[in-house]
Amino acid sequence: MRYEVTLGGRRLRVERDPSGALTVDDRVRAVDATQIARDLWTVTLDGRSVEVAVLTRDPLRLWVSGDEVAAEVANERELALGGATRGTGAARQEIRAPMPGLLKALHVREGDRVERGASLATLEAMKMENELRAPDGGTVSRIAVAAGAKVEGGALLLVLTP
Amino acid sequence: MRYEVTLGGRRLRVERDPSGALTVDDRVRAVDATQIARDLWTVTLDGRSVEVAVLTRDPLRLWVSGDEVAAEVANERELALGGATRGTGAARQEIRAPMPGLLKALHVREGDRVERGASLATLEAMKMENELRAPDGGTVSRIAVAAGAKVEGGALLLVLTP
Amino acid sequence: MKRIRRILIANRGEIAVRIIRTCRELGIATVAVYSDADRGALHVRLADEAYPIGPAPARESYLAGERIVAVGTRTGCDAVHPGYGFLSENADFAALVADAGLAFVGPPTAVQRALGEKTSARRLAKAAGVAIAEGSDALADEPAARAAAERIGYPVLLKPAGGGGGKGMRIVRGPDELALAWRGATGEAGSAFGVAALFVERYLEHARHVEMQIFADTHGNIVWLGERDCSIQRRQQKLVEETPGPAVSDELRARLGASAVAIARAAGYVNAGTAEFLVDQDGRAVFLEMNTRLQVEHPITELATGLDLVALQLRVAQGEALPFTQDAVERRGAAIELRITAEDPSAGFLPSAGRVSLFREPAGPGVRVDHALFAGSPVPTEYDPLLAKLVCWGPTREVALARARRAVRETIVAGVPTSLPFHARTLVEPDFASGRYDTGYVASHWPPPAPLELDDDAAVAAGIVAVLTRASRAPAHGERNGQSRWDTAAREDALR
Amino acid sequence: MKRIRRILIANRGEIAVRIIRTCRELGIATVAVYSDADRGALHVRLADEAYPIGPAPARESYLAGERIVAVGTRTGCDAVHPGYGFLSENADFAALVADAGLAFVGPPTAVQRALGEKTSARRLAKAAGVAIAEGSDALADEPAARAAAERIGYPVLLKPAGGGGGKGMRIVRGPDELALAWRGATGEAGSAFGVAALFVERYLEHARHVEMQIFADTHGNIVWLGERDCSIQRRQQKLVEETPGPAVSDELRARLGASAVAIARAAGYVNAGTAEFLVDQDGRAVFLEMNTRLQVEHPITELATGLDLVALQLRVAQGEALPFTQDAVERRGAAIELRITAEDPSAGFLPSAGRVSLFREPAGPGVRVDHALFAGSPVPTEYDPLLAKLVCWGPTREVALARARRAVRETIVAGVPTSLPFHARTLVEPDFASGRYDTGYVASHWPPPAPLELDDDAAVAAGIVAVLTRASRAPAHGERNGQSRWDTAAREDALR
Repeated sequence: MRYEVTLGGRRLRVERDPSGALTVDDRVRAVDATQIARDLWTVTLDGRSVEVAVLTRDPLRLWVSGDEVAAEVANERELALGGATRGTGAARQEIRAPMPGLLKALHVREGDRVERGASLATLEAMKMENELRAPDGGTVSRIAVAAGAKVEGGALLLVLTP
Repeated sequence: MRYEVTLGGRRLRVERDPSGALTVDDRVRAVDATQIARDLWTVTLDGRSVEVAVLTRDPLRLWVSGDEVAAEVANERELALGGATRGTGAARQEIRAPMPGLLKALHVREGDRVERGASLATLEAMKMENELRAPDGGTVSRIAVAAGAKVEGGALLLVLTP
Repeated sequence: MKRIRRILIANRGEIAVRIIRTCRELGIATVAVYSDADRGALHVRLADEAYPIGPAPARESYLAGERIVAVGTRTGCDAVHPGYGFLSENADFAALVADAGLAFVGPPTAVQRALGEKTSARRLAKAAGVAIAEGSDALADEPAARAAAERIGYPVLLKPAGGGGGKGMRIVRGPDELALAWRGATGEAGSAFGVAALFVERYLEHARHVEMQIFADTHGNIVWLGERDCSIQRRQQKLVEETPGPAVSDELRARLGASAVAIARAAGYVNAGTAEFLVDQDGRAVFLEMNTRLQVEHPITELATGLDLVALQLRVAQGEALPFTQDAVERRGAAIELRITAEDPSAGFLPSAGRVSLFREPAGPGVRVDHALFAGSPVPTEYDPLLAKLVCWGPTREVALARARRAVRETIVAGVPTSLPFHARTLVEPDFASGRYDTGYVASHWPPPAPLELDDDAAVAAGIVAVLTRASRAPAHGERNGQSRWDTAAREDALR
Repeated sequence: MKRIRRILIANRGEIAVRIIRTCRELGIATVAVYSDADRGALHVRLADEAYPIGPAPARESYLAGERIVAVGTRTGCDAVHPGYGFLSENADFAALVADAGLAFVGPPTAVQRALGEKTSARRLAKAAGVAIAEGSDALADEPAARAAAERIGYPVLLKPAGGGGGKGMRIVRGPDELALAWRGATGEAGSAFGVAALFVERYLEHARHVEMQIFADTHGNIVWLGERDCSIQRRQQKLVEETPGPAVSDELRARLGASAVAIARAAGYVNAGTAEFLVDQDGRAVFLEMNTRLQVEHPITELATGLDLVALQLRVAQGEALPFTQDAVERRGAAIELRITAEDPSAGFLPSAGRVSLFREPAGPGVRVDHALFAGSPVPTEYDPLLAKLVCWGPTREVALARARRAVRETIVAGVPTSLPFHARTLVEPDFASGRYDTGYVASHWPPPAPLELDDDAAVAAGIVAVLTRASRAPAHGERNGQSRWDTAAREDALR
């Protein structure tokens, strides 16, 4: 099985053959991964030990060397399809409510073109007004919820396409 | 189902009827027990919250109010049999190796009468010599291992009968 | 006043735990209260007794003053500690407590009223000879705000006259921003404090937020214990605090101390209080407001002075005189507090909610962590996003920062996004590290220009865990090499 | 000497973690080593790099000096920190390190040899004008021991001349006990230190074990940092240490400090060292031995002085002068350390092994925990049973003890029996609480005469959990009311 992992701005090709041998970026590595607790691993690479924690799963964020890094994984099939499902950049972006709250305002309409960082909506939660911003530039292809609605955490609010 | 629980020197009768109602020492109690983690519970009694941890299971030791207490539980059937299996006091006592080690010396022979606290054997483990003492007075009815033997943790060493 | 033997703690989270600790050390029995969202919470389990007070929304539980006082009365408490936030600066609650015959751990109701309304606090400070920021009284409507802003000159800060903690504030940079800001601030102030009144104040662009801790007893003794620089903020919410302030000279410290004591004396103050000041680049200080309660960041003052501020609060509340004079207050070394909040710094500090799946506490020399976390603890949406406070002490600022860096590196909070990545990056950022910062710091320095650089082995290890995590199978504890994970992942991927 | 940039830590457990912390604060890269039993250990994960050195038995891993030095050389380390125990007082290891061109964080090999052999250390102290306990030189055989014991008068202490940490010692109360003690002590000394030599020393029945921390640099500066009373011991193993010593006057402290410095000066000492004394009821002190390494209980001295002793060790090891003089050493307040060991106080402190299933750390004001524990961490049989050190500071002994009591109450270590119940009871025992204790304390006060009294609600709650735990079903996280547990228990019980 072959995977491509994007970590922050960096890409790794991870390959594991049926014998269990592991190749990273075409180099065979002696790897020993031990799970310490539910979201905590220690990975030994050629004798050197590195600790990795899984901070969140969706989106996938990892903790390594005392800091956080966003990760994306694509398998062979997804790579063949151009990485659409676990997109590597120019994919469709679903904007979801990060937590339950009240959608106070929508600042865009369907068809609007927005820049990366543009404010899309205001969600009131935890007694604060929170601006939801565009993670990347795109066109608002769909608005799923009306302003004034109460939304659950994870609810789809709108969709951006490149 | 009816249980008798011995906690240190204290006894409680705990009864639960099929409806789920709980009676302790003939008094109905409003109980809400929530498991916080694998060995940690919080029990609410008539609105008051008490934390209980399970320190070890065999023998059963609990942590409550910041200290440790030994517990024994007997169910209806065991009570009817005189509490033999999860003995409440004057039962047969199996002396087992608390950890792997070398049985350096046995200080008693079969048939010896010993007082509570008497030294029965010396187990060398963790680089220390550890005296195994009689948890209660009794007669050495069986010796299962010879001095000089390597023993596993939990291995039966000898048996005391009242 | 009589000795406190049993106390009700009208709060939750890390501050309730903090107060329980000192009470236990003093032999005072503790009664906790909890909402339905907090049934398994740490403060519930550490208190001697704990009773439910209502559903998750604060208005029906931690803000339900009458219910809380009823628990205190029913369980034979002789005092109430309000912590910070919630009802801690609510004079009506303090009156309710006093009417029930319980001691309120905080200033008298009249003092709360005089200082809690900010325009009144400003007048009081001015009368005591303390400089205040140019500003207005409470404003009737938007046109009045517009007139006041024109008089003072933009940018101005639109602030709620009631409440505290930075909620509902708006920076207004010009006339065209006023209408939107007025509507937003009115709404937030109303929903957060039940009081919608606003006023405007001159906004200083490059100022530091420096506050001074004071303590007053019922015998007329007032002392100051040192300052805290709280300039590292976003949306007027503090993220980092330190003492001594990197830009505070001995002269300025003494001046702030004297000003804070003057205001406290003029107000007839009793118990712990914090006077907040803005200090400009030339060291000129103007008084902003008085927080009439324990401050979130009080532990850095405790580490520097060796005092237990909660113990002092309880002594003062039972009528004892302060056990030391101003001359005996010794400050040693430097201390820094990092607020670990359930907010996502990579998404504009958006609050997050969920469940903490893993919490590894840092420890060792000079490290203190005040928290109410455990693996499995829920992060409810209803309350403040503060999860834990990482507080580090060192004989010098350099050592305190070095300890904070290594402590942050040891800390893991998984399950919800937290402010930890902000702290990891900020602690090594040159302007912060050298103490050159003001309240504009976060806006000008976050997000950082360059992404995190992973070394090769770290990247490979993270990549492998990323692939293993992709498998949906429940994790097995202690599993080696993730053998079955690889197989599961391969199987699942083959099926897609 | 050159600056240390990368260091190998030749130890495991809490002390390896402790050393990693300071190194990280100083910007020194850390290389850990681990046995097969410690693959997932905390020191392995916190270090910058970690390499395996062999199977679980210490002789094949943490005592395998050549393997350890080989890792240090291969990974480009410029120094080795030995921690305590294992190879920390092994002069051959120190020589091996030096021969490989690495700095050894500790005294020079010659000093280790002179002070490591206890009869030689006694001669050195006597020559420096310090009183020593009446005793013998190294003994050839049992008859020689018998003759020495007769000369000194029973009771005597039979002690290994090599090694430390109280292992292999025997109290001999009369001639009939000598033969058994000789055999036992010879065996233990041989297996623990590889050196079977013994000597005898007068045994003082009602004495306190008081030790003095000293520090010496390569420039001839030597300071003392204060004493620690370590009288709470069982089998010559310390359980509790505190500073200041409850029975140590300013005069005695200065005297112990001067004696310790005199011995260090006579020995040409460099780096951290601890001189151990016995102090009788009249304040007479006799020197016992010098520990030429960091002490387990060093954190209480750190809390009292504000110093980081590991940082000082590293500075001295790279040739720096001590950054302060004796006059500048300030001690503030009181500190106490409780050793949480995997030993069962209800079974004569029998060591336990297994896996820690739950660890709840205490926290808050004045509390520091040095440990290498996590939920799931194995407790191997191969090593010292020390799991964690709970260290509390307060402005007075009363406050430090109050904090220790509440911190113990917060702490949960489940999975293996630990010494925590001993600490919980001892901290409230009147003789301990008032500071009236000596090395006979544990023997005369443990087990306590009365069993633990549970209040009614605590007993009922414990009883309910006892029944629920009886059910063998794997526990479900977050399950409410244990509903399915009751059902499982009932079903299983019906089947028995």
